[in-house]
Amino acid sequence: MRSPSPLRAAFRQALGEAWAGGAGVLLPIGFFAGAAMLVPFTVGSEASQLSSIGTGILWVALALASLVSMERVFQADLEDGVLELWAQEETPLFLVAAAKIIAHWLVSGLPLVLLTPPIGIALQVDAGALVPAMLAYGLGGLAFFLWGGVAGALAASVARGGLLISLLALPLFVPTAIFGALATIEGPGGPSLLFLSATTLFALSIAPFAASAALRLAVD
Amino acid sequence: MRSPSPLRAAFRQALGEAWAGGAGVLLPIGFFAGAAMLVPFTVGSEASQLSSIGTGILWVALALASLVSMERVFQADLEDGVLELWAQEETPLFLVAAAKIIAHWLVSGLPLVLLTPPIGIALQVDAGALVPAMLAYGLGGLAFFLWGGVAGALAASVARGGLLISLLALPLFVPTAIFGALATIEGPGGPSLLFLSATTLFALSIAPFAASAALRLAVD
Amino acid sequence: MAENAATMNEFLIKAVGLGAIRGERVLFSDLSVEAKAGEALVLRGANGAGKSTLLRMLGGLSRPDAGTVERPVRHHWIGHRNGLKPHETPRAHLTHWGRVWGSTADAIEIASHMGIERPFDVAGRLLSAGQKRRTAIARLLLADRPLWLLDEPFSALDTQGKALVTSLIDRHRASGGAVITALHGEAPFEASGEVQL
Amino acid sequence: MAENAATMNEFLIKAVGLGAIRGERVLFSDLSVEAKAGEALVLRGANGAGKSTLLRMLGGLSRPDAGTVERPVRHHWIGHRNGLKPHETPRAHLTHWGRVWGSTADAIEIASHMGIERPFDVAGRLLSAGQKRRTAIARLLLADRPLWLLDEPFSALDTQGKALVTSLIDRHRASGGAVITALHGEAPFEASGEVQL
Amino acid sequence: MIRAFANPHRFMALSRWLAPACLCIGALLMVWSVWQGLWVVPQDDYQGGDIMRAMFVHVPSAWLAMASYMGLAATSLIWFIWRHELADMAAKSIAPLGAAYTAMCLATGSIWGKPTWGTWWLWDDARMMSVLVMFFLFLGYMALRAAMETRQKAARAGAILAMVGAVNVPLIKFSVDIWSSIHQDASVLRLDGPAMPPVYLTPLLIGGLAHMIFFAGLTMMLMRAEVWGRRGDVLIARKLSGS
Ligand code: HEM
Ligand SMILES: Nc1ncnc2c1ncn2[C@@H]1O[C@H](COP(=O)(O)OP(=O)(O)OP(=O)(O)O)[C@@H](O)[C@H]1O
Ligand SMILES: Nc1ncnc2c1ncn2[C@@H]1O[C@H](COP(=O)(O)OP(=O)(O)OP(=O)(O)O)[C@@H](O)[C@H]1O
Ligand SMILES: [Mg+2]
Ligand SMILES: [Mg+2]
Repeated sequence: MRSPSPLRAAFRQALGEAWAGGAGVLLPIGFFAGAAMLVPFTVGSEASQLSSIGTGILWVALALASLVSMERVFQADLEDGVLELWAQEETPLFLVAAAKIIAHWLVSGLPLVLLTPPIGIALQVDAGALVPAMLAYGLGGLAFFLWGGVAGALAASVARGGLLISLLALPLFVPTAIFGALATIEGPGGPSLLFLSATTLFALSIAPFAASAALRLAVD
Repeated sequence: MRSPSPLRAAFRQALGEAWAGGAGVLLPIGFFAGAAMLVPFTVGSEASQLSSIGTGILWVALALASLVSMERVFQADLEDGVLELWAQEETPLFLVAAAKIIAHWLVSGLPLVLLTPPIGIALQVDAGALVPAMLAYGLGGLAFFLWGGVAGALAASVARGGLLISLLALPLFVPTAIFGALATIEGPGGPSLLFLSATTLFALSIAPFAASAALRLAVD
Repeated sequence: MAENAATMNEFLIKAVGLGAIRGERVLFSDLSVEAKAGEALVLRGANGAGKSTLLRMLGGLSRPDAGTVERPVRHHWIGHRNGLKPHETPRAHLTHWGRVWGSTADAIEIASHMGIERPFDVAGRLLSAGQKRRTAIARLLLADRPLWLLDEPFSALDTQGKALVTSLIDRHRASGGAVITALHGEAPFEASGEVQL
Repeated sequence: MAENAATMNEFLIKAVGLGAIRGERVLFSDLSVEAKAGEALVLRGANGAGKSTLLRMLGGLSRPDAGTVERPVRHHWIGHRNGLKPHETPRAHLTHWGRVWGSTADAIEIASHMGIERPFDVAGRLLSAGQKRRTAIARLLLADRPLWLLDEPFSALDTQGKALVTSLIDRHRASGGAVITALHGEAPFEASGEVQL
Repeated sequence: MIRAFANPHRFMALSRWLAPACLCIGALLMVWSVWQGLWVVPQDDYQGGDIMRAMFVHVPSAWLAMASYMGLAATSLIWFIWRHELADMAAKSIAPLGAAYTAMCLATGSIWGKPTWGTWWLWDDARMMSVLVMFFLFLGYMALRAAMETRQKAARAGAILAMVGAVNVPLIKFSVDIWSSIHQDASVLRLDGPAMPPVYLTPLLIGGLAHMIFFAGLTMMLMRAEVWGRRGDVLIARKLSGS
């Protein structure tokens, strides 16, 4: 890498792409809210029951929305020939992959975190616990996006890999989901938040390399 | 339409495509099972609680898996130029759309229905109720696939319409999800099963036309 | 070769007063196109002039912004995109469209005529650019249809492939068919008319 | 034009003993390719012969099944696929890659040179085939790189576009660059060598 | 009526004075009904005391929300069959207004629900869910239109979605009858006539009328803006037809 400017460009491009895809930032919100919305009336909403499962449901909705967000990102790059261009650059591909994932998380993942309090309230979760929980949802969401990116890169060269992705990503999601759910129950200061941060750090340090290796494979 | 053979061909092609896409039939199963699997982790697995929400969770997982299955079908046809070919045929496009949706449901939707009993048992749902509930899941899943097809066709010409799809499809899913959830609680013979069948019949009679109108639009 | 050989002075396609607006641009307006049996029209124009747009209107894919298209006979379509799916092999492609069109032609024979017998069972996404194009063009041989609408049919083809397609076009015209094709550079067949965009 | 004008007898790319196996077929084996400053190699062969496969190995996209590639200088890549995203306008495309390459060239000037100033703000998915190709080729002008790897650069271009690209190639060679390109038909520039596949 | 509106010139001439008139009359009537509701009408203990005064906003906005969806579906159908450009402009204009009224219905309902039912929101209540779904349909309609490349395509895509989504209107209206909902049954718009004391009924009905008129005025204003926006395109179309 000669200068950070290629990376900044990759990041900007990914931001633009995340905005331009469909009607932009509104849509993951739609998926997230919709998924959270389907639960209560299929499950029944006796308030006591809902409030006890609410934070967990938010975790599931967050995981699935992340999956849906990252699913096509790298496959689209492959189909358009953009990946061929990046793979021939001197900029290390893992940095490009990381920039793309983080840009997508900023555009599609962060709004979901900001949405957890209102949706949590709708699911009758104790409002006081929701704002501190946003840190956990933010950390967890980033990990989901990272692993979702790896799965997306692995499935990129397979025709319609969208569903393969869920098979690959969901197992990777499990540790994050477990610690995340515990962390939201314990509140801030609990040990699970530390474990959650550890899984996210782990994802941050592994996922870009895994994704870039998968992308080299896809482009070959 | 001169003979039903173009339709049979469309159906066969869609069957082949559903199989060939990714690793085929295994994948919606992965998504479905994965989504259902995350719930006990995040929600906690006290048996009494799980069993009371289990059938509802299955409905949510079914809805989301259908969405993910149908999301790319028509967009892929558009990008490959297959849609251009079908749109110029004499075979009415709504029949082709219907054939495609039903083929995808057979390959990706029906296995989900067959999976509801084992996954339901894993979620501690009363085993006796699960087998009769399969009829409801089957009817509901078909409606989900049909509306998912309409949303997918509408979003096909939009860059990365995947997320727009959820915003369009989830409202259409709601009546089916409501009656479906009620029907699984009531068991067979309850009035909700009738309403559920009505929504599915309605979807069957409307969705192909709406999807084909949307496809003509996408190809223009 | 054409299925219902029209009498020589009847048109196979006739478009009157066609117009197209894209963005804020008028691509073309008041354009009329007519093709009779045996004719080969070439659409001419710079990149972005509107040749593909016009062809899509002629094929019924796009609604004209002005004017009408009459097309009393069936037609074949070869667009910029080949219509081959990534997992689909040439065999599957030809078998499929053969079924749709009730074709009795032998897919293997057509493939060997088009020089795609070797990658006949290779998935579309692994084929070379020219092999994909040849597979698309092989559809023309599956069913007799009087009118062919071809958008840069020679693109990605090697020299032998170009000669092959030229001979297909000549044969089709000789048997009473008509061809409308968008082209850059010299037409390797004798055009009976040009439409300049 | 080349950023570090190599002395005339040093190679800009050198591949030795390349081999490619696809499926059960050996596409080519023991193939050696070398290009020096000012040279233009043309890759020849029928559809599916392996030209694109070879180019991808030369560019470092595919691992050779045998042999080695040495490429001491930076290169530009124009593949079958343009690398333009559906929502991306030519302006966004050129600005983006200009940033990546730290280019100081003026995107608007390049666009008008390439004849894409009119659709400069039209999304990629709406562009005509030729306009997409021109946008991809415009990348060559963003940064000086000694080696150009071009896979059928003239495809989809109109006559004027072909002349334009030919002149780009000539200028590039004159300033000490090298070009390796897969082509069908006659090369509109003077090739310094051919590789038959 | 439709024929008169189908002609853009006549529409522009008509709406030039009709739109401001509607806005004025609607606003006046609205002020009157809110004044009645807030200060004149006696308090009702059964419906939760003073909070029941929310009715004079809640019920008209609920009616308008449903009416605007039906309007959206109807104009979409008209556009789909006859391709009257004005019908599409009407649909496009109705959507944001309908979304706003639906949001208002949801908000006032929640505010009313907290003291009376003890909860802001009930997820398995069919009435609330179906109204929420309608809100998402409006959002989806607008997002879909915004995502489309050209106006024609936006119109076609929007019309398809609007017509398909019409399934939900009967669901909203009859949800209280079909399911056991906590929401009260219809007491005004019933087959056997209203079952509500006239003290409440009159201001309520007038309020509904006021919102209706106001809504029509707003829609016409938006449509006028749309017509002006499309004037430029008409010039291009003229150029196209070669004259
Ligand atoms: C967010 C929650 C609520 C929603 C979505 C909602 C929705 C609606 C809708 C759609 C209507 C029109 C029904 C029709 O014309 O048939 C309506 C009417 C009405 N609502 Fe609500 N509502 C909510 C909460 C409440 C609450 C808490 C109350 C009072 C306890 C209430 C009292 C009424 C009354 C009195 C009517 C008039 C019924 C009639 O005369 O037909 N609503 N509501
Ligand atoms: N929404 C839009 N806004 C502006 N311009 C548009 C829009 N949609 C399409 N265009 C323009 O319309 C033209 C379509 O051209 P078309 O694809 O028909 O060209 P063509 O003659 O086939 O060119 P080629 O030889 O490159 O294939 C292009 O110039 C494109 O830029
Ligand atoms: N998995 C595979 N099994 C069998 N054959 C394969 C496989 N993958 C690729 N091929 C073959 O390898 C060849 C790749 O050719 P390549 O794309 O390099 O051709 P090309 O010379 O560029 O042709 P064109 O002129 O058509 O672009 C094709 O013949 C293709 O059918
Ligand atoms: Mg074209
Ligand atoms: Mg090639």
